[in-house]
Amino acid sequence: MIVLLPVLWPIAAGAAVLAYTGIGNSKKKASAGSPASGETAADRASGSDASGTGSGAVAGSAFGHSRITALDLIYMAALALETVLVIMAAAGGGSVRLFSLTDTLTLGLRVDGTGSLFAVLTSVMWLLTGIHSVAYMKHEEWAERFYGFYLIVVGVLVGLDYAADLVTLYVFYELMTLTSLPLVLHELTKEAVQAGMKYLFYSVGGAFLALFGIFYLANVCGDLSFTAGGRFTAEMAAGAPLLLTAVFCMIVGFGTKAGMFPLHGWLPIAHPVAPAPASAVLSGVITKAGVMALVRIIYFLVGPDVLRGTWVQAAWMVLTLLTVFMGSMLAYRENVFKKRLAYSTVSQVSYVLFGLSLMNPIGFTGALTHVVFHSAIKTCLFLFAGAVIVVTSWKKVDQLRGLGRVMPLALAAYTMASLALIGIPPFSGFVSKWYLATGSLASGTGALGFIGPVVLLISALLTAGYLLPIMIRGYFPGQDFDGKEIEERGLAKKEPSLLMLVPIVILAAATLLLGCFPGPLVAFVEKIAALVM
Amino acid sequence: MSPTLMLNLEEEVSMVLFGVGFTMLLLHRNLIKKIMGMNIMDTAVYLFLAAKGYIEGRGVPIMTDGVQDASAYINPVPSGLVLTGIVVSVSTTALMLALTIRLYERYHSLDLDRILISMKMEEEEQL
Amino acid sequence: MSFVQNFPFFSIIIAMFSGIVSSVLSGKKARAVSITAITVTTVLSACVLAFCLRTGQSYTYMMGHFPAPWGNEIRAGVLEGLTAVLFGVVMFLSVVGGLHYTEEDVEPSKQNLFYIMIDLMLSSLLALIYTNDLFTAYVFVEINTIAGCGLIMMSQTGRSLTAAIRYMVMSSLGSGLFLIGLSLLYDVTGQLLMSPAKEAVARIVADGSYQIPLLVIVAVVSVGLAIKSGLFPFHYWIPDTYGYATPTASAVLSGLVSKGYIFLLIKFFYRVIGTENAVHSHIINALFVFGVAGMMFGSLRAIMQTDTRKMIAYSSVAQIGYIYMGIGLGTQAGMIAAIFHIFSHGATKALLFISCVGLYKASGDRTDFLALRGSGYRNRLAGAGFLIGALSMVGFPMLAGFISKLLFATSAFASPHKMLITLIALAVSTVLNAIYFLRLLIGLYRPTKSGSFAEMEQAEQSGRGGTAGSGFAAPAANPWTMRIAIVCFIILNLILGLFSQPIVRAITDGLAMFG
Amino acid sequence: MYDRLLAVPVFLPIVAGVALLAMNGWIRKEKRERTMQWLVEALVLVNSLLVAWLIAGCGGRSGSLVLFRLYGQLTVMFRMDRMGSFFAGLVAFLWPLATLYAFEYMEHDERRPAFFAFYTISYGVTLGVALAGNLVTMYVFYEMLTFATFPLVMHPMTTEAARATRQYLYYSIGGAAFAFIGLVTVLAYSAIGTTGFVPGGMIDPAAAAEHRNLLLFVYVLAFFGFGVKAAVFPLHDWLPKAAVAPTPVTALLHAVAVVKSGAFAVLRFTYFSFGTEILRGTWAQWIVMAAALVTITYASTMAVKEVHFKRRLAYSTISNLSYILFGASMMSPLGLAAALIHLLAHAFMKISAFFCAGAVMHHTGKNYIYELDGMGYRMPVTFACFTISSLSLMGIPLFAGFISKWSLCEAALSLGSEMSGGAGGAVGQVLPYIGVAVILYSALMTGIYMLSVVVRAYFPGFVQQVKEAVAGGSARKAAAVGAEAGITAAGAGAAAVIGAAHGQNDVGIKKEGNQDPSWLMLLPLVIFAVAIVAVGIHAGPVLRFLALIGGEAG
Repeated sequence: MIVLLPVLWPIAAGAAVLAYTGIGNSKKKASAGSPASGETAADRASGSDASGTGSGAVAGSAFGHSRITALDLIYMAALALETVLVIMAAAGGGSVRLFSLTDTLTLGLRVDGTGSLFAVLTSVMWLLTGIHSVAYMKHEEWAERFYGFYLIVVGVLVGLDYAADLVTLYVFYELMTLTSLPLVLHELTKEAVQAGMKYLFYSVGGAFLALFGIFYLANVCGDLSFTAGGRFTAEMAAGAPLLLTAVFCMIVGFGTKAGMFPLHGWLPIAHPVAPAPASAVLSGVITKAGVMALVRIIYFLVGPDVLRGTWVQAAWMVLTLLTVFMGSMLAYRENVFKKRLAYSTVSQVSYVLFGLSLMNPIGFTGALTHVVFHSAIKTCLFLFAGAVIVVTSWKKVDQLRGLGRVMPLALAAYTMASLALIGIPPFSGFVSKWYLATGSLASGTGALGFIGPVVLLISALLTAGYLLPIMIRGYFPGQDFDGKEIEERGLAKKEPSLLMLVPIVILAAATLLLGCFPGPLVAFVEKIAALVM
Repeated sequence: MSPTLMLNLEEEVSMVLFGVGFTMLLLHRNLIKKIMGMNIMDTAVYLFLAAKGYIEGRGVPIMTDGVQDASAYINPVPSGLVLTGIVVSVSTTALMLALTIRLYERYHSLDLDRILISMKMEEEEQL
Repeated sequence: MSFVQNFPFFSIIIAMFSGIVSSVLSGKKARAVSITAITVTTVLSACVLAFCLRTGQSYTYMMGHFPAPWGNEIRAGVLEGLTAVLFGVVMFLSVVGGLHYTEEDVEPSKQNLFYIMIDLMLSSLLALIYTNDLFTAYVFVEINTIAGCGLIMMSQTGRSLTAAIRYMVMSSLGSGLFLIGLSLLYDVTGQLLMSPAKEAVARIVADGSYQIPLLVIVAVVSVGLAIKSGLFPFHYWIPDTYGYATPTASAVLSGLVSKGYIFLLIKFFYRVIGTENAVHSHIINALFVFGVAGMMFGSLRAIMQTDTRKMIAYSSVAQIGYIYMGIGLGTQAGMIAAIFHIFSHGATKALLFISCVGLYKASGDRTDFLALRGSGYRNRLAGAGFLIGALSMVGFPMLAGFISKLLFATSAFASPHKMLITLIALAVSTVLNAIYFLRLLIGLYRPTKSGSFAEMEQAEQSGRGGTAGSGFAAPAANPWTMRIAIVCFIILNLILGLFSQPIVRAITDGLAMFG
Repeated sequence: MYDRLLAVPVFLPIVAGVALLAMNGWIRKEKRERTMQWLVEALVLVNSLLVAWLIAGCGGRSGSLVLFRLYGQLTVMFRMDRMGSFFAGLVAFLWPLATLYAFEYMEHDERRPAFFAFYTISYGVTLGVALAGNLVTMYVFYEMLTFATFPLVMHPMTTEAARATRQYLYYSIGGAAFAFIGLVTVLAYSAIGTTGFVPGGMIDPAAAAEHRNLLLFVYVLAFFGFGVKAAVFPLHDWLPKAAVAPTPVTALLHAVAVVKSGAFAVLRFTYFSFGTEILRGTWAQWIVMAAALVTITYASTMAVKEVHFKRRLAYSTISNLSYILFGASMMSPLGLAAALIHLLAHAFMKISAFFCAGAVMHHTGKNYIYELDGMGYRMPVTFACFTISSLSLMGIPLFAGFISKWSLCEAALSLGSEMSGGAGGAVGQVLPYIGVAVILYSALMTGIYMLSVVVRAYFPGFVQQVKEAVAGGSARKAAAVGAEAGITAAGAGAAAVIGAAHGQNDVGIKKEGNQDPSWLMLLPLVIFAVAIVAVGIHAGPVLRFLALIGGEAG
């Protein structure tokens, strides 16, 4: 029964926040509501500048974090409780049957190794980003709506991770798309809504493509609950002519959320448009939901032995490598900072998918470890981007000259995270890339097995190409840089508020810590790999 | 073929006449000619019927000198039919002639097509 | 020889006699005489029908006890009795329905002439139904033609005169062919009475002589009667004649006259040639093809019309096509369907013509669609009459049209190779019927462009009292005679629709004893 | 005892409607419209209760009542078997709510008595189609339905309405004419002499064997004949044009009664008259299935293009109806059960969508999608229900739409595997899978054309729009209310209700912009939304009942 709590609690809390804010707002206004939010709203109404949050942000941050409202505290407490519940559920284990849609279709939750790994990762990332979002949301409108939906999405994600069978997973997958939509189009500008619609229709399209596979599997083997190592025996697979096509449809369908090649168009458009904490969560965690779905189908339903060596595996490897290379190439040439990070997400998540497509224990370990490391790193990078926007409202990469003078500590954290992402040894990225490369070589898929590591290395080089220049230009802006603009706006030595800085630093420290002592995490993942393969 | 052709001379003549009458009635535009065609057609039929009643070597079925035996006369039934037919043709012809007069008074022409055209023009004026 | 067996002869003579007598009477009295004549003949026919049903077989009535080659005969059976009754009812209602408007259209001096024509028409129809002798049939065909021409001419408009002359020309063509057919038959069989002629024909067919003359006889007679009843290729005189005569005349002409000739043709097939020989002679297939073509062509032309009277006339061409298709199927079931359609079309078409007159009067005597818009409200009863008539034509369940459509479809299955054509033709022509009838029906119940709907309403209510708001002078209320006629026609239609079972059984028995 | 009462629910509304027509003038003169409306609602309610009681009473044992003998052995007969009671129950449940909705919608219409008269008559006639015991009765009521509903389409009395009516009549009569051929063939070849409905079909096998191709050709003709009312592809054009009629008409007739009786007639004809043995695996089945699939793709693509709100919903109806026909064309018990569940689900989804469209049109006079910016705030409850019905239409789990899509695809795949043995020839092996692909494609299209309305309602294109939409009220509050009432989390039902309750009493919204219609319109909407979620979450019992019908007739 404990499994149900982490799923229901945030959804209920989110719904309560949304319902409460509706009423709360009018009351708050009556009781001399907090000047800041009232004032910023008025200021915005009068403010005429085009960039919307730009000038408003300057005035807001001046107050620092003295304006934490009661709602913010409840919000952070809810997130903390959620993390605790998830960890307890992971420890407690057990399973629960929610309700039965029809006699054959029943929704249920069950705790297992991969499920708890993803759930804990999600809740921790959610907590840190939540803390950051409290400060960030001071400069946005409709913060309460953001908090509400932010809580609901984490509940849905934990539900997805702990799903006992494919139908429950599909239910939570669809709900995740719908509930994360308000996060994407939070600012209600024209391009935000356009991007939101694109995000919605791509994800729904991918989901329906995957649904074809689900229908087919349901027809072939009736009960869709997950069992380690997959339920399909050789002769069952022989009996179903279209099984491989169905699995491929599911790979491409669920791959949409992970930004895999054919249906990745929405990611670089949707992420930058969302507010920074939302895009951090979108890139860092929600893409992992797509990965989770694929792990469940390949390793817990169809079984790797059935797919190993088939055209599906080969096609999948080609697609992932193509995305890895294309993502980093596009990121390299992108000038808008958040768009660059979005392209980097496209390529990094395909690292994970490439690991999964190898279908051997080493590759599997590399993939799961990269899931953990990438979500930590990418969340840190996006939070840093958020902090930069809040403090200096600079969006373009070439504006970021002399950032070292403005926020040296934050930039240091950024450097550690980007080094980890590139895969420099003491940092965590190196561990997962190591397992991925060795897994690919040992996967026995002939030429593709060798091309894999080559593409990974080229992409690592490109990652350095698009992340490090920001650090270099930040600390060493070069001779002709006069820093006039920083003085005028009094930005020198103005670190982002504490609430923003702490999560960034924690995440940067985590990348270093996991890099040095990956032992326990890798052992945990290898135990799952042994179970599954 | 030729011997029987010579034998039924009356039938052939009446058939030819019927064809003439029929086409006259159908194709001619002048109303009077149509009526004449109709009469030709009817007379052709009556010729045919009369010829059917004739038996070689027998007299007219009028009892003049007290002869009672049926074999002396030709078959009277077709003649009876011809009489009724003539009455019918006369009445139809009378009616069509009356109609033609009425049309002539109104449209001053005997040509059926011209009558139709003038009738349509007359109707447009009324609307 | 019970007394009832004289009734067929009596009814013909009464109708003839009343026609002769009313030539000296004034309009009003002539009308009374004619209406009584119609009622009496219908009652007599009903007695004959009852008698035949009771005895269960038909009987022949030799005029003056003269035997076969010379004498003249009348044959009455269940089918003849039923047809006579229904024709009588339709004629009675048409005359009563159109009473008021006949007075308006025809000059006072010529009123009695109109009723003479009606009586002659009645007697010739009854004769065509009952006669068993071919030459008598020819004589009454001619009387029918002359009476019909008289009825057409009665309204003295330019168009009706030209229609009359064209009608006379075509009819005399038809009767000429019929006459030559009779003479050839007399030549070949030596008989003019139908029953002996049948044995003679059977003997001839048995020993295989005279094949070609027989074929010619059947062809000539069929074409002759087809011309007279307005089958497809010879139908161009129908729109003017049916459309522009007085309401009674057009109802009688379209409803009964063409049906009389078809009934004679059926009698000719059954009683003289014998159905198997007729089918064998492939003339039946020709009739079938012309019938189907007529259905399609009639409906298509009707769609193109903008004048209501012409539209309804063209729809008669289509319905006659239905009947000939039924006969053309060549099976017993096909014949039953054809005969039932004779009755149902007769009743429905007469209803349509009579109720249309009410609509014309409510739209300032104009007959095109635009004028009729909204007339359904201005003249409620006429609108309802037209509604029932149109629905029956389209084959709406519970009405006569549906049953005849059902009979045609079930009969189609009896003749395999014609089945598909019949079914498709039925479906397509129902759609075509729907198109032009319902288009008008919608027009009837739409408010005129000029006034909004509310204004239309007062116009209709105030119409009773003073001048109407919406452009058309509100009509004087429907004459009570017309109201009764429309209501009776609707009831007749419903009877044919709902209680068709006894009628169909009567037709089947009639056909069995018809041969 | 129940048998004798079978005819009452059919003829009570018809008689009442005719009486109402007769009193038309009197009612309008004495301004008695109000009382007349409540009288009509009471009558409809009584009739529905009677139907419910009969369904409960008859239960499995299907009593029958012969009304009168039309011709020969063709009798007008009512019978309450499971399938009949299912459709009758659905119609009886929806009609009172639709009448309630029609009260407010037709408030200031000048010809209300005539409208409600024909509205009630078509209720009786639809029940006639549902309870028909044999093919002739169903055909008779099927044809009378056209004539009962065409005055309703004509109601606005504009030239456009007249043109739409004319087209509606021609298509329906044409369809009925071709269906008539089917009726007659069944009569000619029936094993039991009459056209009574026999689960599993009643054409006698001997005749079927020798006239095989003819029977198949006639089946295809009859399918398109009955299919006209179910808006199959080539003959669908009348439905979007009929959107010109007032909303209660388009909602009830063109989303539920008329089109559903078309689909129901096809199901009855296929499974209870013609029988599936003759048709399974034959070229006729593939033609019919292909027609359904073409309609689904065509209509859902057209719906995306359509800008007029109600015409878009009309196109969506066309594509969803062909889901039912696709289920019917599977000729298997699973196919029939799937078709019936979609019939039920679509009825609820579409009628609530149309009612929302009607509410928007009635209160704000907006007909086109691009005018709907920010409507989510003005009419929170209406758009909450609209969101639920569009999510369900898309096939999002936890809603009824998902269940019906699931069972349809399940049936298609089982047919596919069954046909893989080559029984149905090459086409037979491929078509079911294409079918599943088409259903998913059209689900995506439904997502696009429905959610674009929802997103436009709650997240209008630019910020100013929101301000002006709420006319000065604080943007923050209105948006929060709207958003939370709109796209809701897993507890969709709960949030919607909170939103609804909340939307009502929040003083801030009330005076400025809330144009939610009165409870008369909202009650049906909320009931439908709750029904959709209920069936979505727990469809077990409904599916078991339908599987019974499927198994019996399959």
